[in-house]
Amino acid sequence: MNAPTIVLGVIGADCHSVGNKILDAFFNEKGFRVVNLGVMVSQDEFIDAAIETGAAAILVSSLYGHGEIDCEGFRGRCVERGLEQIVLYVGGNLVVGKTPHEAVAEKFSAMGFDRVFFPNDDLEKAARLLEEDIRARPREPVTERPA
Amino acid sequence: MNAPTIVLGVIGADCHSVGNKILDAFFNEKGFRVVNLGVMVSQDEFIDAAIETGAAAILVSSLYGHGEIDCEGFRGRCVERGLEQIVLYVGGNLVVGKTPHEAVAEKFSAMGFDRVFFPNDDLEKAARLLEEDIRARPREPVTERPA
Amino acid sequence: MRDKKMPLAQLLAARPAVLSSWPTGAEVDLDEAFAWQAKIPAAKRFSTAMRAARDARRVLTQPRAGVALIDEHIRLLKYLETEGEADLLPTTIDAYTRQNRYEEAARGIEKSVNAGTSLLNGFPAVNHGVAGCRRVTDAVSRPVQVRHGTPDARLLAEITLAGGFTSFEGGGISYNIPYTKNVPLAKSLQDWKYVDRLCGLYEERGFPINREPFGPLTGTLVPPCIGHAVAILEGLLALEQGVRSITLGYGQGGNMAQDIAAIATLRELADEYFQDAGFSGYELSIVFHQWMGGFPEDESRAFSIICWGAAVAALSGADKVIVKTPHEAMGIPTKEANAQGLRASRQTVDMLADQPRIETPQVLREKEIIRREVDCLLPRVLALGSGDTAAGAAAAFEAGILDVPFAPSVHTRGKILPMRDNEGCIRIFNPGAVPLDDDIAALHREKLAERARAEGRSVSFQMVTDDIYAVSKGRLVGRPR
Amino acid sequence: MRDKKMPLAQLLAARPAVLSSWPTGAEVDLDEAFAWQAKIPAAKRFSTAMRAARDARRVLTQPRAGVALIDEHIRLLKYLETEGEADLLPTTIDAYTRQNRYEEAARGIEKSVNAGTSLLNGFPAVNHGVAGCRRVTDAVSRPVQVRHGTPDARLLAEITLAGGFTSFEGGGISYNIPYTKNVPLAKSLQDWKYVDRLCGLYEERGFPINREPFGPLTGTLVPPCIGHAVAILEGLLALEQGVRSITLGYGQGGNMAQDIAAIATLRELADEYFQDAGFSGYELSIVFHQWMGGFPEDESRAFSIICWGAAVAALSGADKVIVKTPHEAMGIPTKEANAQGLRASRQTVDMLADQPRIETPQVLREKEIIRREVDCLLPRVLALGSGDTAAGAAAAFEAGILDVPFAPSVHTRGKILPMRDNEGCIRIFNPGAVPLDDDIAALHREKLAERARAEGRSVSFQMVTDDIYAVSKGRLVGRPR
Ligand code: B12
Ligand code: B12
Repeated sequence: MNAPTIVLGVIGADCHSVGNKILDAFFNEKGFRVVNLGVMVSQDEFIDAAIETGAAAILVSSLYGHGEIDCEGFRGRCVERGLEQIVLYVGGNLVVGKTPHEAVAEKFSAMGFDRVFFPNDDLEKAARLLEEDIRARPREPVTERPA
Repeated sequence: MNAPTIVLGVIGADCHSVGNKILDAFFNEKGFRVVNLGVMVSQDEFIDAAIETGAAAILVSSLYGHGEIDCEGFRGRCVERGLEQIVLYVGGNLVVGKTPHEAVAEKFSAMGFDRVFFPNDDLEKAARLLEEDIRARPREPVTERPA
Repeated sequence: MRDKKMPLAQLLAARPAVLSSWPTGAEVDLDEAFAWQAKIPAAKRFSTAMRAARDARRVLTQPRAGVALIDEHIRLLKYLETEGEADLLPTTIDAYTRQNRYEEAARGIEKSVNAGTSLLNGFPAVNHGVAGCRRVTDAVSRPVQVRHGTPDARLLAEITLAGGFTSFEGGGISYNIPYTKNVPLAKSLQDWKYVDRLCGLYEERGFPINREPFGPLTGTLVPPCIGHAVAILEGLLALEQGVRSITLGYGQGGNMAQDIAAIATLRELADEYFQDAGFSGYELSIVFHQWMGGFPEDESRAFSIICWGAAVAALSGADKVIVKTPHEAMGIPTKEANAQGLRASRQTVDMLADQPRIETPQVLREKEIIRREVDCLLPRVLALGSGDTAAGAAAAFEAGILDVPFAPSVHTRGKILPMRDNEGCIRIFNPGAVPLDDDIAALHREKLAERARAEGRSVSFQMVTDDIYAVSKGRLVGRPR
Repeated sequence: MRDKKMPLAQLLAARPAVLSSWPTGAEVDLDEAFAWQAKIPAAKRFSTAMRAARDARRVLTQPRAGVALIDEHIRLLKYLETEGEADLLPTTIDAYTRQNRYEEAARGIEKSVNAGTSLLNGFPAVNHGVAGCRRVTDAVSRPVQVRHGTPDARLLAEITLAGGFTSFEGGGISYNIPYTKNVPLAKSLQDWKYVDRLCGLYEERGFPINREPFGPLTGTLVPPCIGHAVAILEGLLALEQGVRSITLGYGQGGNMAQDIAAIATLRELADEYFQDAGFSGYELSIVFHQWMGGFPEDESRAFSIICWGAAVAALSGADKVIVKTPHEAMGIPTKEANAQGLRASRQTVDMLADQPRIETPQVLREKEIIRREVDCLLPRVLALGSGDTAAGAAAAFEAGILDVPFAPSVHTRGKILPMRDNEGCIRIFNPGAVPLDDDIAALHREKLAERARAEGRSVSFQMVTDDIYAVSKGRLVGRPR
């Protein structure tokens, strides 16, 4: 597969930049074209960048605990703006407080994220899944529809 | 009250001598006449010493976890040998494994011990209770009865 | 010494705009606030506690903690006071408030009420207002500090100081570079001048407010000289505005000798630079932050990191230790987990209280290195400002003379590349534009080459990644598998 | 060097009586046992693991653990291997077996079956017999050691070595004085000569059995010189009987410098005395026991003590650390609590693996003191025996030249009175008849006077009591309230 574009960023008012820099380097090395928006990215900034670059996936990070609030309605907003097919991943310390992974995964899956990752998940595996998920999705061109 | 005699020792195959030495020094200082049998004392050795010295109380320690087995039938044996009125205390790490204090206290009370102590219990308080309990018990002379 | 204090009139002129930026600002009345502060007993004043710790050579323990709702927050702090035996209490502010996004904070409060649990990662002090803050500071019996990460903390300071807090963390650099993306340094430095001046005003009136620049920065492989330079600059900026009680901080690096040397030099160098700048009569104390990088999920392993941090805090003679919790890798800790971290830390610092200080050849060497480095940086920074410390700091970051690794801000170059040497000391592989003397830069490279040889690989970015993950994977140095 | 090895014929002549002292003894057939040992892979042999650790400068972790029933015990060990990541496994023997009270052990097994939980404080290996032991050693994938406290361990050794264990803890002094009341030293030393000779026989046949004298003794304020003297004597006794893999132990005292010095001198002095006695070709390793005295009930505080112990083990360069658990003050740990202690310790020793060794002036001073002291004691002990090490040891205890504080045995004088100095080092207030040189004795007294002055009280027995309680109350030195 030739270099799919992915958009990377840390959502909301979240300043945790270390993991983001590592993800950037990692996915680059894995052959993705990485558009890294850094920290403190709003939903619309993610979507703008995805549309602009024709990205196949958006990888949202949230570390600081407000993930639940910040990610609300993300999938709907993608659909609204014409990104029906985009692969939507989220990862990090997604909720406030130590919570069983299953509960968190369920919550964010229900919110429309295709996959949910935790800090210690194997990135190699994430990259493999990402390739698969991108390959699996229907290949229509991404076009912006009136919101 | 003038120096009641108490018998002190660590029951069974238990070698923990540090607490025993401290109890010896402590109860001596509190004005008791302490007969310290040291470690690895059998039920009958406790009782022999109590009879011999006309002790008002027996203070049994068990640290190593076999307290439950070693103390079985102690009260009955005292009664058999004529020590109906003797004050019977037990303290230490009385059972195998971390167990709620209440459960342990209940078990040893049921076995006929007048009071049950734990490693962190206040010794000052124990000494006060001991004085009270000794004062409260009927003052017949202790005599050996045929077993 | 040129008096760099902001004229009172200027502060007063700036206040209305600040106070009107959110409705609760209207609750602040300075004279009433002073009257309130006057009623705070000495035992609850932060500066008094820090001085006493210093005099008694004790290490005080302090957690991080904050939840969305007032009653819940009070319960939390009281629990940490009784069950955690914390000497000092915090009120950690949520991340929306830190970005002045009070509307989102309000939504977080509402959602938390509905959810029956805190959905915010801290206490939204501005939204709760002066009265809300006073309920908190009143309810506890230890000194309480505002801990946050706010580039523009003017309103937060107004409300919390009036609300009875007696210490305020942060600074124009340390609460910008690691915490923001786009805020210009000149802006945050200006806003923090306001905060420092406000604290200085309380001090003038007889109500000392302890100020604590945030030492650990990104908490990730920060070389001591970078943290020290920023801490001392922010100390100077606070002193210039009339603050007298200053606590400078350092985040544990991991190598014991380097950490001990860092605490010692931070104290010594701060005194030297402060005195060179003409200051005296201030009260300086030092805070050691337990490991600020990534933690392992396993709580037993987390305890290990917590306790080793507490041990080095004690061995280095810090005055205060900021305590992590066994939940660190997972999320905001429960009050129970927080108290666990506190008690483990207390046992360690108390058990080590009688150990003599450690002065090994390694410690002496690291002290010398840190001194040399700071002396490469700070005089240049100060010179750049020609008398204006803040301007010097901003220009230094602009020029890359100061640079913080792994930071989110676009206002640091992010060219400096640190990694661990073979003994776990944090070294600088690539200083970027940070002007280290040649011999020092060479020493760093040599130390890293030594590690590379030991590992049979060449010095590479992979080493940095390995080092970032190392502690959470149970090591200090990120060795190849 | 005079060959002090017990003639094989003598051992063989003594065996029938030993083996017939409990029915399971009949299961032991030496040739069959050698054949069984021959099948043990190198990765499961204790001596190999200890040598590898020493070569790689790693600190291995090992728990204590034992329960009444075989299947439960196997589950426990497997759990500690996987969830605890223990490098080495134990099988801790119950206290009835230690006193050769196999009938009571049998009752304990029965009661445990009925109760559905272990009512014994260890694994009754003799009752379970050779086959039972083999099920255990077979089921796990790490080396397993017998850990106990048995003055007459002849039958236990016969059964467990035939049962596939590759290391055996204890010695004629260290498993007598702290563990018994009335057993004469001459008796336990004679019985341990049998054990050592049996281990030596396995060694001769090519199946090294690691031997580990029990270093900590009563675990309570034991001055390093006392522990070292006993450890080295027992090392000599084992070497004399043909043992080659020796691990000498030391229980953490609490002052870092003294602990580091103790580990260093134990290694150095053992080598010197062993070589003086004409031995070579042995493999010496050192084990550090995390704090062996009273623990606090609070598990967070227990973690602190565990981690500080692990840290000092790493900083001192020990080869193995014996790990405590957060349940220590409360009772035999669950497997979960045991694994917690192991993981916390592993994180610490691994995180500190790259720290350089610490050689402060205090460490050097303590090393010198310990060396001087051991040299006051051991030559006298050896001289007393005129060539018979065991006789020397027994005579030394008889004469009070060796004396263990707080011990239960009537065969130590118990006149030596240790307490902590102002920095927490264990000193000797009253040496009893222990022949310390005058200048050394004076140094101890001076150090204690220094503490007394600091505390504004005179040196007294109250200090000892305070010191015994101190760690469980959150301090090292038992200061007055
Ligand atoms: C370092 C750190 C900081 C530094 C950050 C510096 C910086 N600018 O980066 C500082 C000190 C500034 C900081 C500040 C704060 N922090 Co912080 N911080 C940490 C800490 C210790 C390590 C984070 C880190 O760098 N890890 C190393 C990197 C490599 O790992 P990572 O970030 O997890 O990222 C990896 C994975 O998560 C994964 N991943 C992430 N996203 C995605 C997405 C996809 C699709 C995939 C596949 C994978 C993936 O891959 C990444 C690379 O391996 C963590 C706790 C921990 N993890 O131990 C807390 C933590 C994240 N912080 C936390 C909090 C709350 C804050 C603060 C709000 C302060 C506070 N209340 O305590 C502020 C944030 C303010 C703000 N505006 O954001 C909480 C979050 C709580 C929660 N979720 O319930 C944590 C968990 C600590 C805690 N237990 O309380 N923090
Ligand atoms: C030191 C120690 C040892 C030393 C003892 C040296 C010696 N000869 O004294 C050594 C290393 C030899 C040892 C050996 C063993 N020990 Co040990 N030992 C300890 C330890 C760490 C401290 C005990 C101590 O000295 N405390 C200080 C003194 C001052 O306190 P104390 O003993 O509790 O006594 C006080 C109170 O209990 C109270 N008290 C006691 N009795 C009474 C009675 C009355 C009436 C009153 C009012 C008060 C009272 O007052 C005393 C003075 O303050 C404890 C754990 C702990 N507490 O932290 C384990 C512990 C007691 N040992 C334990 C065990 C199991 C053993 C062994 C069987 C080995 C093993 N399987 O691990 C062997 C025992 C063999 C035998 N035959 O007895 C277990 C007991 C487990 C249980 N009950 O479930 C403990 C709790 C550790 C554990 N968690 O596993 N041990």
